[in-house]
Amino acid sequence: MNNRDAYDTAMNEITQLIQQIAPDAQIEAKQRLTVTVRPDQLHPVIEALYGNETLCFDYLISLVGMDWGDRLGAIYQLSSSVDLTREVIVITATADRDNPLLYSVTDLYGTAHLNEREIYALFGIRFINNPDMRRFLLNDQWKGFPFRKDYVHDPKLNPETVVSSEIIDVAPHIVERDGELIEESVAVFGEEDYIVNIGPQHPSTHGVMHFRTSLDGEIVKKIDVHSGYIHRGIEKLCESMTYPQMLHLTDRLDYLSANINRHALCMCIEKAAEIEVPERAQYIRTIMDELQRISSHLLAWATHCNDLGATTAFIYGMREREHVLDIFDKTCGGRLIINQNVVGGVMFDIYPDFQKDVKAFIPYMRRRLKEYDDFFSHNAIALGRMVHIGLLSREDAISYGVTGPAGRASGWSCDVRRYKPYALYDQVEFKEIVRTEGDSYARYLNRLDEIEESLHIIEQLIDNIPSGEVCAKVKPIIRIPAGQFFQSVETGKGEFGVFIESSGDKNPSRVKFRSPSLSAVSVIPLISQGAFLSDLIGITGSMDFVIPDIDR
Amino acid sequence: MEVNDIKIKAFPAEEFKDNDTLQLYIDELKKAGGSVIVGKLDQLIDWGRSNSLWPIAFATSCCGIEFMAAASAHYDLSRFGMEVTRNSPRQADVMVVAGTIVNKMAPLLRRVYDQMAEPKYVVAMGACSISGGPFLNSYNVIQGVDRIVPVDVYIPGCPPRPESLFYGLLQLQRKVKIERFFGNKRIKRNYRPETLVHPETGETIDPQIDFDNE
Amino acid sequence: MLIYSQPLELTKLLAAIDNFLQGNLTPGWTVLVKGILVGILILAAYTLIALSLIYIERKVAAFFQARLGPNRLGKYGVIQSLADMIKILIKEVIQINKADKLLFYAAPFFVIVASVLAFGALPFGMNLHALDFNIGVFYLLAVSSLGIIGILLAGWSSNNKYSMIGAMRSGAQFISYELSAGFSLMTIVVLSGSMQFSEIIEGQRYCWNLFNGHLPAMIAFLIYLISGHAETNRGPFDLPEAESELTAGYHTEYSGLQFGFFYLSEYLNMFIVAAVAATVFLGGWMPVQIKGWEAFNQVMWYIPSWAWFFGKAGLLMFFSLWVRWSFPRLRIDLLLNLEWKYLLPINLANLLVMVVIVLSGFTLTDLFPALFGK
Amino acid sequence: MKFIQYIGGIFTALRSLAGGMIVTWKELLTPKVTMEYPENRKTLVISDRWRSELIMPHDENNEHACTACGICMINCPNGTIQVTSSSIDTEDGKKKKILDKHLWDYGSCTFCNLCVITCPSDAIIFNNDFEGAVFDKSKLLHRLNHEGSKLRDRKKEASTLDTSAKKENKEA
Repeated sequence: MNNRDAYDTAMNEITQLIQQIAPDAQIEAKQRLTVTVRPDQLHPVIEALYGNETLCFDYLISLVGMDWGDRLGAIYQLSSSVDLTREVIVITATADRDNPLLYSVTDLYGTAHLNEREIYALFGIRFINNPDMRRFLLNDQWKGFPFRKDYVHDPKLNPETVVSSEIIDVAPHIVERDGELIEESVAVFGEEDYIVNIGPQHPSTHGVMHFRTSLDGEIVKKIDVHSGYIHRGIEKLCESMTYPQMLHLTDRLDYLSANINRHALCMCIEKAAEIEVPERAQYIRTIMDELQRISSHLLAWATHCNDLGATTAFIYGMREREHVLDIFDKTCGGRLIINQNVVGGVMFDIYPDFQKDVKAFIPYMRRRLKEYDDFFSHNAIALGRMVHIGLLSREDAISYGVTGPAGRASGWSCDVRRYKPYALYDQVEFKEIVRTEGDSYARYLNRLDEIEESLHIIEQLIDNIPSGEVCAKVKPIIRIPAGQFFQSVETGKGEFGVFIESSGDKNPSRVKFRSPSLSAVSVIPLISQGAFLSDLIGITGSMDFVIPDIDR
Repeated sequence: MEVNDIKIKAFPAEEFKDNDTLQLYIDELKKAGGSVIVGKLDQLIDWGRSNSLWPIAFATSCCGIEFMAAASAHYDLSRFGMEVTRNSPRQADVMVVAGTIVNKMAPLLRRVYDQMAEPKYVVAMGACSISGGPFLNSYNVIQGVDRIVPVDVYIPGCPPRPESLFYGLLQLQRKVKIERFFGNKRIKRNYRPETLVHPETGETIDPQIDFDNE
Repeated sequence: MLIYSQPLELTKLLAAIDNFLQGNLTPGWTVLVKGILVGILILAAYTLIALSLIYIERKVAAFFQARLGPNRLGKYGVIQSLADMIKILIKEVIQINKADKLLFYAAPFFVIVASVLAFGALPFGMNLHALDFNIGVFYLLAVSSLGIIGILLAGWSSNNKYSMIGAMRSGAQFISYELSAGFSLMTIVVLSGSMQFSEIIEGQRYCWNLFNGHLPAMIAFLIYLISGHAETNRGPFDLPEAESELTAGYHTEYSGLQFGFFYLSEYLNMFIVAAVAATVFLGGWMPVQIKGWEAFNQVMWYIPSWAWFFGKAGLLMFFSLWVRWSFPRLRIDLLLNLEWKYLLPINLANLLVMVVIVLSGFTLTDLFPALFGK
Repeated sequence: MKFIQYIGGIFTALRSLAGGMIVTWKELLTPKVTMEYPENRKTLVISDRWRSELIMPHDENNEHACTACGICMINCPNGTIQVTSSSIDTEDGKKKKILDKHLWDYGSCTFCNLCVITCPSDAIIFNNDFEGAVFDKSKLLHRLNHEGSKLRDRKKEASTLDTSAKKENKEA
């Protein structure tokens, strides 16, 4: 009870604090503290929350652009880096649809930068004081703002074409000086800069990332991140789908953690529609999640090694991964995208030899982990390529919202399984791997150690799977009550979140996925500044991001 | 030359699917080439070409991972002599389009294709590259890469498993084996050209396209 | 010295051809025809060795990586590289619009000519070499460093940023490691007192230079392997083409046959380095012989000298492949560190030690003339 | 002291490199895990649950279980399935829907399995025939119901789908 009381007092303090700054803010103490403020009060309120001494809200989980028909706005989900269970939602909206302006929070949260640019591209809301207001996911030539409710896609306006559009290295922005808004633009690169395009079709960007990199010899001077080469508008697609139909799209976000993503969406819907998941399904979900995490980390290890030039290590990692995929294949008939979770449970029960196969895999994987250690972890060349490379401090990790193994390598304990346990994570015993070095090597080691922890979790569960139903009885058409729902999980890359705003219909009115990879990418320009070109590749490998998760 | 004359090791010709399209293609080649006699030298060249298809993986999403899985230990693309994945399109023979292609990527896909040296082939791997797949209705997704580049083989699946990819590559080998170096050049394919018209000026972008051919 | 029976040696065949030519042609024509024959032979051997090396590399790499490697063309896939060659021969050569045309076309020739020149000077077996200079080692070092010009030209003329970075890396790398390679060969020149390959090999009849010069020779051997490996631009020193960083490095813009030239010469350079190391340190084509054990020596001579040569070179190449497929790539500063902070100082000291050892008579041949002496 | 570190550094590095080489050496000698498709086509086992191709099992009388209700079509997230039906008058004078064409696009299916689990009469299933690559995109549009097939009579349900029906292939 003590905890609960302390929680309440802290939240009361927060409420008072907000009331001081914005007296007319609407504060609702729902599941989470929700504050609705006027656009001009937004920055002061968030700044106060950020600077609050007893409980500082220094972690911006996600920034959701919204279109409520009459108003355009944004939802800020804030949390505290010391205690992830505390969350505050700040909502703001403007009625001006022709030139919507909001205040930027880039000065407080590094991760806000790309998120705000994304909102500009999709909703057309521009942010005052954001230093670079180019569109993020779409070309600058794109006409219209596709996520607005009144957007009608017209192929004539935005035709499919093979004509390349020029990349314009000029960043417009709006600054507020002495109470006046001034529109300006600055060049991203200097005149004399030697700019190399790393990506979008490049062997080591793990997909279609595009880093415009200015080089000084081999040294990276500045990186300009371009993305959107696989922006499929999944969130927009979701709005026209029923909840069970949406599920298959989550698999295609971070396809390496497909099952875990889907788990998040299922839980979010179950939470909203108050569906109880059978015990057996919970066991299966947790085991499958951990297997998925192992395969994700193995691929991350493999590609990281490959980026450093060790092709053999890549093949080894893929070889072990194949064993996990075999188990998936036999359980759900999919290797990468397995369609296992459905609302209310799982689609397929485990096959008879499931336990045997998993138990055979555990010691095998342990042996291989040892082999990886001999092979790569202590290799003198590999150490030279990873130790003290790509240093990410704890503060930057929090500011940019870098979670997952990468965040924990910077000393930030941010495991969602620990702080906001879901499925069976409150019943199993596992260690949260935290290192404080913050370099590529720490991230590398974190992944290998987490594989070991995942094996440990599976070991505790595999023999105790209870019998019973694998899926609760669910109505054919699922409706969730009106409101906003958020559920986050720990994927192989970090905190993945699903935000649903429902109007009580069978379709959601807005879906937003919090992507851990976006944070990882947004921090790359910071940590690879001054590094060698080869190290840039190594650092991107160590951050382990998946592009379709960023572009959505 | 008939479909059943095309030999693939350890795979009887009649067990392949879609033999009739291949037969149509053979007939078409015959018509274009005139001469039906296939020289030994042509056979040798086709043997070389079909067994040395160096891929460039245009991997944008999930299918790219399955392509990587196909290249690694359990499946091993190298058995077909195809493990030499060239990252430079200039040196590659077949482009495996593995993943969704969106509006922003389309020009780049075309550019990579244009950078490849003849003879070049394109394999569309997975639902996204065949038709847009799960994102068929999205505002930003190209509904099939055959709107941008001519595709030789379609491998359905979401993502297709590595064996499916192998099967697709064997199909491609069969297709390569019927094309002749001396007899006639590859015939131009009919593919939907509206994306190859400049949206503003209305000019044809690729002069290679023969519009009358349709 | 006893004359051993050498049934598989090519000496007699060569002498027969020589006699035939001299008997039927004027001396001038003889030289010309011989020159053409040797040229054809060298080019054929060049292609054959390169193609088989490509196959071996792919197969060995696959085995290191728990895979099978090419196995669908012929038994165990042995004619895989033949298919590759046929394909590359008829592949389109793309004209690059904004490239420096002359240099762009010249670059692959530089690379391939340099490696053919070096290849031609190798002693493949007893009496099986095109040239036996008295400055053979020097000549080899000189011509093999021509290749770098081709790489620099390729990177520069392609008008591609990746190529450019690759070429610049290659330049820095080559110049650095050429020093080490040269010095470690000099160490052996000091030991054997000659720069002529035939003399170096003859001097290793009973004791390889590697053992003759014991510690300093072994260090020199190791350094030569490392720097030779680095000069051929192969992993872990493959920075100029660094697949994961620079897509294909200096030959990004090359297609078809021009790319084939780069591809071939890469493998041939690997062979040349291994062959030089085998000749200089491991006795070249000279069979393993032990002083006084005539029966044993006779058995060893039954194995022809060219088989010894290829065997020794093959062993070293296998080692090179093993290293290549085990390690990650170095970064440019680590690479230069390794050379300037470690290899070069050690090498210089090593050369000095070798001079002292040779002068003061501490080589094995000097210490135990009964066992190893000439 | 510096010098000892310098020399020591060289040896530590060499030892770590040797460790890596030992691992690859061991791998060189271990049997390989590679499965050899297509050489092993006859023996290859693909998991039963693998979803590859949607089929509508027909029994020996050329009858299927599809009532043309269209639930699969409604549930399909991207419009891969198209069911066309027509209504006929049955003997007892009632209107009855019968299946005309059940079209499924292999080329855009995402294999989410929603059609199969929501089908009220279990008329469609996925098989695991993974060899699907074709040269012509239009070949990917499958018609699942055979020519001249009709709805299985509920009363004769006893003769349920046997496994041989599963192997049966669609008609192009």
